[in-house]
Amino acid sequence: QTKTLTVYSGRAKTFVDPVVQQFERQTGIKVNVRYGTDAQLVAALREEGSKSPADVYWGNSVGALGELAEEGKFTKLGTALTRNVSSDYLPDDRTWLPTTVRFRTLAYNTGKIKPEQLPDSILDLPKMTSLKGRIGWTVSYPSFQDFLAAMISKYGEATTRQWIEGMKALQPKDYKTSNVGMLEAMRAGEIDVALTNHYYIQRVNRLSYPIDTYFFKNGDIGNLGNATGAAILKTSKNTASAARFLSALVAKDAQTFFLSVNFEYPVIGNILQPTTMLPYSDVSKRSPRIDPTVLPKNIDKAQKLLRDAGLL
Amino acid sequence: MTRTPDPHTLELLGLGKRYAPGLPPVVDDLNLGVNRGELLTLLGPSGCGKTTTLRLIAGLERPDSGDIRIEGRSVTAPFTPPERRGVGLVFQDYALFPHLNVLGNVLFGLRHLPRHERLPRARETLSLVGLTVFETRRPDQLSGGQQQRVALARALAPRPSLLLLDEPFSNLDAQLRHSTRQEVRAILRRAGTTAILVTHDQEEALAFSDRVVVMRGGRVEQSGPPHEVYARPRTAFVANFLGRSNLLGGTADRFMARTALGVVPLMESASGPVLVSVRPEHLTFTDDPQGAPVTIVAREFKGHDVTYTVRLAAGQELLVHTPSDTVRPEGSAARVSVTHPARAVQSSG
Amino acid sequence: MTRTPDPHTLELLGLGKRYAPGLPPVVDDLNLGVNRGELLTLLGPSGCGKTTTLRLIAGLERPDSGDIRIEGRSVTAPFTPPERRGVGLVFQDYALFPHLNVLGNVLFGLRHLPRHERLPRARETLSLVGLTVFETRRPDQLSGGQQQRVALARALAPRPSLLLLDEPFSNLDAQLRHSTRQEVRAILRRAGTTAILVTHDQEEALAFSDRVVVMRGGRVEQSGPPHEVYARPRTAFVANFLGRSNLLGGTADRFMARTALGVVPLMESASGPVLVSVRPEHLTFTDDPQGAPVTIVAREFKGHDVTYTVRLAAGQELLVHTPSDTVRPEGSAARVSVTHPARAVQSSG
Amino acid sequence: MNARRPHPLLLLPAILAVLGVLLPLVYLALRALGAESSELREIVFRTRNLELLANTLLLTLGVLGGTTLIALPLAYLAARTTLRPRRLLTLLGVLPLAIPGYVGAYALIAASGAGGTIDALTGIRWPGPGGYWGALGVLTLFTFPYLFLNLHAALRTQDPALEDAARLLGRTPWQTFREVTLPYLRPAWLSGALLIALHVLGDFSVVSLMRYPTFSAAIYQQYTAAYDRVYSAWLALALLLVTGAALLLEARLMRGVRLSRVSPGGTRPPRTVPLGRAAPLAWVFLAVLAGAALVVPLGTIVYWLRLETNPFAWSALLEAFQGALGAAAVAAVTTTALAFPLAYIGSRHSGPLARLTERAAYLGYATPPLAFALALVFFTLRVAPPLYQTFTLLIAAYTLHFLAEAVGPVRTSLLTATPRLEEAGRLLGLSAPQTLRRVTLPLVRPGLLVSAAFVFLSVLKELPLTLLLSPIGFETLSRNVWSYTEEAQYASAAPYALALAVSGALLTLLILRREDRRVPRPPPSSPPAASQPAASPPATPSTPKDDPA
Ligand SMILES: Nc1ncnc2c1ncn2[C@@H]1O[C@H](COP(=O)(O)OP(=O)(O)OP(=O)(O)O)[C@@H](O)[C@H]1O
Ligand SMILES: Nc1ncnc2c1ncn2[C@@H]1O[C@H](COP(=O)(O)OP(=O)(O)OP(=O)(O)O)[C@@H](O)[C@H]1O
Ligand SMILES: [Mg+2]
Ligand SMILES: [Mg+2]
Repeated sequence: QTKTLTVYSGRAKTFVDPVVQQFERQTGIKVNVRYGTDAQLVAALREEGSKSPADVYWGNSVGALGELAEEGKFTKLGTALTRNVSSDYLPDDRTWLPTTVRFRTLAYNTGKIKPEQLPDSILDLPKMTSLKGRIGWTVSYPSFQDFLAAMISKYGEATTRQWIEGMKALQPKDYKTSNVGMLEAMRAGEIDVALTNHYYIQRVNRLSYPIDTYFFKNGDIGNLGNATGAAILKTSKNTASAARFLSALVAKDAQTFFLSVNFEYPVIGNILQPTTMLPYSDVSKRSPRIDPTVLPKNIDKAQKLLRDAGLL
Repeated sequence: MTRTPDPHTLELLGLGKRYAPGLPPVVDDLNLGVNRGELLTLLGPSGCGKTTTLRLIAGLERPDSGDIRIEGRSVTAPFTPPERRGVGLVFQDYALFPHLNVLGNVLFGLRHLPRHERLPRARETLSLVGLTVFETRRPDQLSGGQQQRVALARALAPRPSLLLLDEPFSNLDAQLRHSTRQEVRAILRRAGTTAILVTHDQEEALAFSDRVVVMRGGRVEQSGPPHEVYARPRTAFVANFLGRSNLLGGTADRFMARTALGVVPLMESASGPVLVSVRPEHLTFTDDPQGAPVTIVAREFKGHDVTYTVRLAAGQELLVHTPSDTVRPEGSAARVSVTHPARAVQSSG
Repeated sequence: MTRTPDPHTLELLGLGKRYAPGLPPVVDDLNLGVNRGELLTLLGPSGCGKTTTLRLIAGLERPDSGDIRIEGRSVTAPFTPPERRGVGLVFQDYALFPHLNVLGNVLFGLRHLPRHERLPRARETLSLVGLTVFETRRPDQLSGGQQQRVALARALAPRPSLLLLDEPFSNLDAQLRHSTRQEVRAILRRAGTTAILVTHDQEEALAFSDRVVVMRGGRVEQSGPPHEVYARPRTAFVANFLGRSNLLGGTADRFMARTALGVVPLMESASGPVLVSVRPEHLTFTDDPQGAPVTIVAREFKGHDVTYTVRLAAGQELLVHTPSDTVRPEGSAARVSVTHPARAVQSSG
Repeated sequence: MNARRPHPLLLLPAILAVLGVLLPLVYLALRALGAESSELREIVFRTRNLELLANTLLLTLGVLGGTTLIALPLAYLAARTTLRPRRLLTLLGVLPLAIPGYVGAYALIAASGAGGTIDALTGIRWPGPGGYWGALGVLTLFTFPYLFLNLHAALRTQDPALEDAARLLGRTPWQTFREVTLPYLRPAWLSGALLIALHVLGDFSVVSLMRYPTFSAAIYQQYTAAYDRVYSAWLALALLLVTGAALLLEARLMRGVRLSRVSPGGTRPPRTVPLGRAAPLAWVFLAVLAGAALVVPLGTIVYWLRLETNPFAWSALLEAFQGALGAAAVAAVTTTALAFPLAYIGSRHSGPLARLTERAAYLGYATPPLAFALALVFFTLRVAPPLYQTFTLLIAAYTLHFLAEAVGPVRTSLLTATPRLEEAGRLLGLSAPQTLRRVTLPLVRPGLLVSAAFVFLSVLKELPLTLLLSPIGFETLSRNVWSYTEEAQYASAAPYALALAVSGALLTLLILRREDRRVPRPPPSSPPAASQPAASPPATPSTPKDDPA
């Protein structure tokens, strides 16, 4: 029985390290973490194949988790682990465990835009010709593509294509993968609204940028909720420790921590929230229900649409 | 052969230069005037400051003190940059452009010519130094002597009004050296170019120039027409440097001096202790028992004559220059006598 | 002065080398044997392949054909790298290490000596070339002649058994050149070193060596003891190259030849059309109306003698070498006569 | 001496390096051949890629122009003028390389516009950089040191006699510069320019932040989004093709370059010229450059520190600092050591094989680092699993990947050092390896220093290789900088970014100290015996030999 655990983390060190340290203190199990982006780690896991030293994969996006799950790299999780976790984002096959939830949203410059001026649905965003040239988005960012994939599964490819074309006519500025860069641009006055994840706005608010969050109407695809998650790899020789680690991630301490440093919503109940954020119960209603397992399949289609539109 | 003393084309006035504050001066209160069209040779031992002097004239170094005048105008204050002094220089180390071929090197200095004259001029100069066929070679594909000739051609081609030549023939064989020297001399004469030649070859110095200047330790030791400096060296240094004189200490009494060689006739009257300079060619082997007894130490065959090194009984070694007719083996005894009156010289400058 | 023919220390057998496939060969079927302790001089016009030959011997170039044997063993097949040939070389362009000072350069080759012998040896060699005070200077802080002396000292210090000297004195003044040459020669003799000297100075060649080899176009033209090659050149090329001979076409009849200069006595009997080589020092000005009438074209003062260029009525120019007693102005008329029997030579090799 | 075959001492490492560099190509080919879908054709062979390529080329040319305009005057000022203090100039010429491009881009973005640092501090709203000019500007500012160091080293070793000769043949200083100095700088420029070109060709972070679409950014985004190794393998191969073209072009331009001195005697150190009336102009240039490349980004980073008052984890910083410095230092040494044989073979031996050997290094550099890392993962786990995720593997990866950065400067110094000197070494009884050590290496030392500096700074900034191949728990500065800035945690990123800059500064000072040793020493006022020559280490036993211990 080895006393060390190897975690591949697509999540940044700030969110991971304190949790890991506490886990080590509590259990005496040494945790080695390899940091990277989801894409890098997915590629590495594929190249490593059966020789991978990794026990746990902790991903930053449903897309990455879905890819790996589909390849059968994860073990099925026991109910002891999944019991307390909100079922909204738990995949049916229970191959991975959601750890936090974030929502798509619209950021706007409070100095330039009143929330009343903004549309109820993201589907109506293309109609806002007054925003021409003032919209920012991140076409290459995984969460954005997850959102398009969700739109495809809910409204079909034609509607999605139409939406993309409509948006394109408004000449949005593409910040590629950098949400931070996009919000900086909003601060500098380059753009006035931006499609982003909710926590980025919370973060730059700490720098007192004049930026606020706008949620579309309840159930709108523009408010899509999206999980991060962790899984135990089949190559793991230490599944017991891995399971302990996963359960620590959804324990109250860790969940509170995620919320406080990253403004991400917890996947378990009874966690206090900062006043700047809507309560989870509230936001979770805003997001439509989409089965996380269908997303990965639609991502390819989303990318094809983007390519067809000349955006990728 | 010196020109009438019209205003000097080039004047060096009290020139001084040291390479670094701690070091002794390399050029030290140097005074020199050069006339228009004059061919002047700078002679002096290795390291005496010849190259430095040329570099000062060319504007590649700035003097620490003194002034340089070209055509009567000072070029040191305000400092005239090299390209506006109208001076050409054959570098002692060639300084060929490695990125240009032979023709390119020679053409480099011809931009002031109308375009259609450049190539003919470059070719003509190259043929003068016998390098026409190497036109397209790069400098690193040439032999040492060929490189030196390119350097010469490059400096010659623009026909500067003042040409400085720093040992420009040192890597040429005797024949080529002779013919090139004569051709260069003819060109310079024809164009009325003023030139300063640095050479270590005293024959060359004497044959090339209107005037020789002997330098020593950064100063002018003696200057004058070749035959005069040769025949009447002012100091022992000059006597010895130019044509390797035999210097003997002695006591003079009017036209005679008593030396280790016996009594030597003098060219000019002197008295008291003197240093007597006897040219090797003014000594000869003799059968006369009056001759000073010597031992043959070494024999250097030089083609049309032989230089013997002989040792006097007193230990001093002398050079004797004779036609190469008889062979005297090393170690044998002989007698030598003086054939020409000798000169009494200053012991040092 | 040649040694007894013991096995050659160095042998070049049918050596051939070209720098690039398209170019003509630079060394072409060169054959040469050098005896142990022999001092040999390589003479030849600029670009004839002297440097290349030395580089082949040193192992810096590989021959295209032929063989090189050192102490009887081939060093070309298998190729012996330079450092294992026991050969020293004074580069024509010095190749001093810029990152080392003067002492460091000389010490560089002394690693085979016990540590405590190195510094004394380096200092001793430096003092031989008169550079002791410059020990700590870097090469770029020296004059041209000083750099050359460092190069010489560096090659000399390790006492290689075969020393190649590529124009090692070309930038030294006459005096220093003479003394350095003699000291180097003495050292080589004392150590029994075999040496090959390349020089453009024929006086030096004749004075330094046991044997001279005249090269032309990558081949040996003539080889032999200095006085013999000088006195009995086999070809017009050698006659002319060594001591600038006057070559006159003529018709021989036993010991006489009829030439533009009149009837010239010959050293050896010949008949029919010949090329006659008359040394400049074997011509003299004469008042004898039998002398050939000439016009003085140019006068080169050389210290102890003068070389006149004179033109015969037929147009041919001749050199006349006389003591510098009388001055004949350029343009004046005179008569010359032959004082020594001349040699009939092959018109070309 | 044109020995036909390189010495085994050089040949073996060279072959090793070439093989190592070719591994990723094999890997990419393996992956690319694993493709089957028609979608692939759609991605790889679409017209948009041509547009992207055109964009990339346009940007590359622009950056080459921009960096030249900055680096050449700066190198000239530092190497050839009396402008002082010279250390400051060199610092300005090297330090920007210590700032990762994306950090520089972030900092410039954060500094400009309403509410930016400049606005907050001075009330001036400087327009934010973006698009072609933004990408060009940022890439120029943070890559020009590649040219600067190359040119600087070359300018300091040029034989002043050549410029003297040109002046005497009637050229003004400016004409002399154009006709003699510039041709001399060609190999130095080419080696710097090639690095910059490859850098721009492969950059995705700066262009993404500047929202300028380029080919490599597209590859990267494709990858990030699709998790598909096959697409990216194809696209990486396409990128390599472009790089190959750049390499061919450079090889053509290098052909027939002759720099080494053909004259007898030693080269003097180049002369320095007084600036005179141009001095104020030079100072303005320096001030603007320093402002854009150092003051604004570093100032912004310092300003970030202010944002949060969290007690900072100094121990973590120290650990990262040590990890980064250690790896960078080791990699700098190994890479330079391996680059030397390649450069030596490339410049001293003729023939296509020699040239290919040297060029191969650039392929390693041109391979996208992620692909490079994955290739090593792939091969190590198959061939030598125990090596996986060890320090050794990491250093090997750095070495192979950054080989190209080290080859150029060494090659340039080799071109300027005449082979005659090596021949002299051999004739003085040194074997080929000894000659290398005692003659060639000292001669090319300026080039070696520059090479080591490049690799050192690049390793400090490197991400993908470090992330995938480092031993677990290995901390570096760059990873922290990157992950914190990505998450907009500027205050946490700032100390790490500053630590990068400090490392750069330390390194620069180190280079300067070494370089200053080349400056002519004052004349020997001390007795000769006091200053021992380098060649004879004085036999001064520090401890008695008969020590009974
Ligand atoms: N690298 C090279 N490439 C092509 N030709 C060369 C090269 N080096 C020398 N040569 C040619 O080879 C010939 C012989 O050169 P070498 O240097 O041996 O002459 P040398 O007899 O030493 O002449 P010098 O007295 O001028 O030094 C010359 O014509 C020269 O141009
Ligand atoms: N850069 C330098 N730094 C210090 N000293 C130097 C420098 N250059 C030359 N010297 C010294 O200055 C003196 C004169 O040098 P210069 O080159 O003028 O001599 P030269 O008369 O041309 O000698 P040569 O006949 O050997 O070429 C020499 O003693 C030399 O060592
Ligand atoms: Mg000189
Ligand atoms: Mg030669």
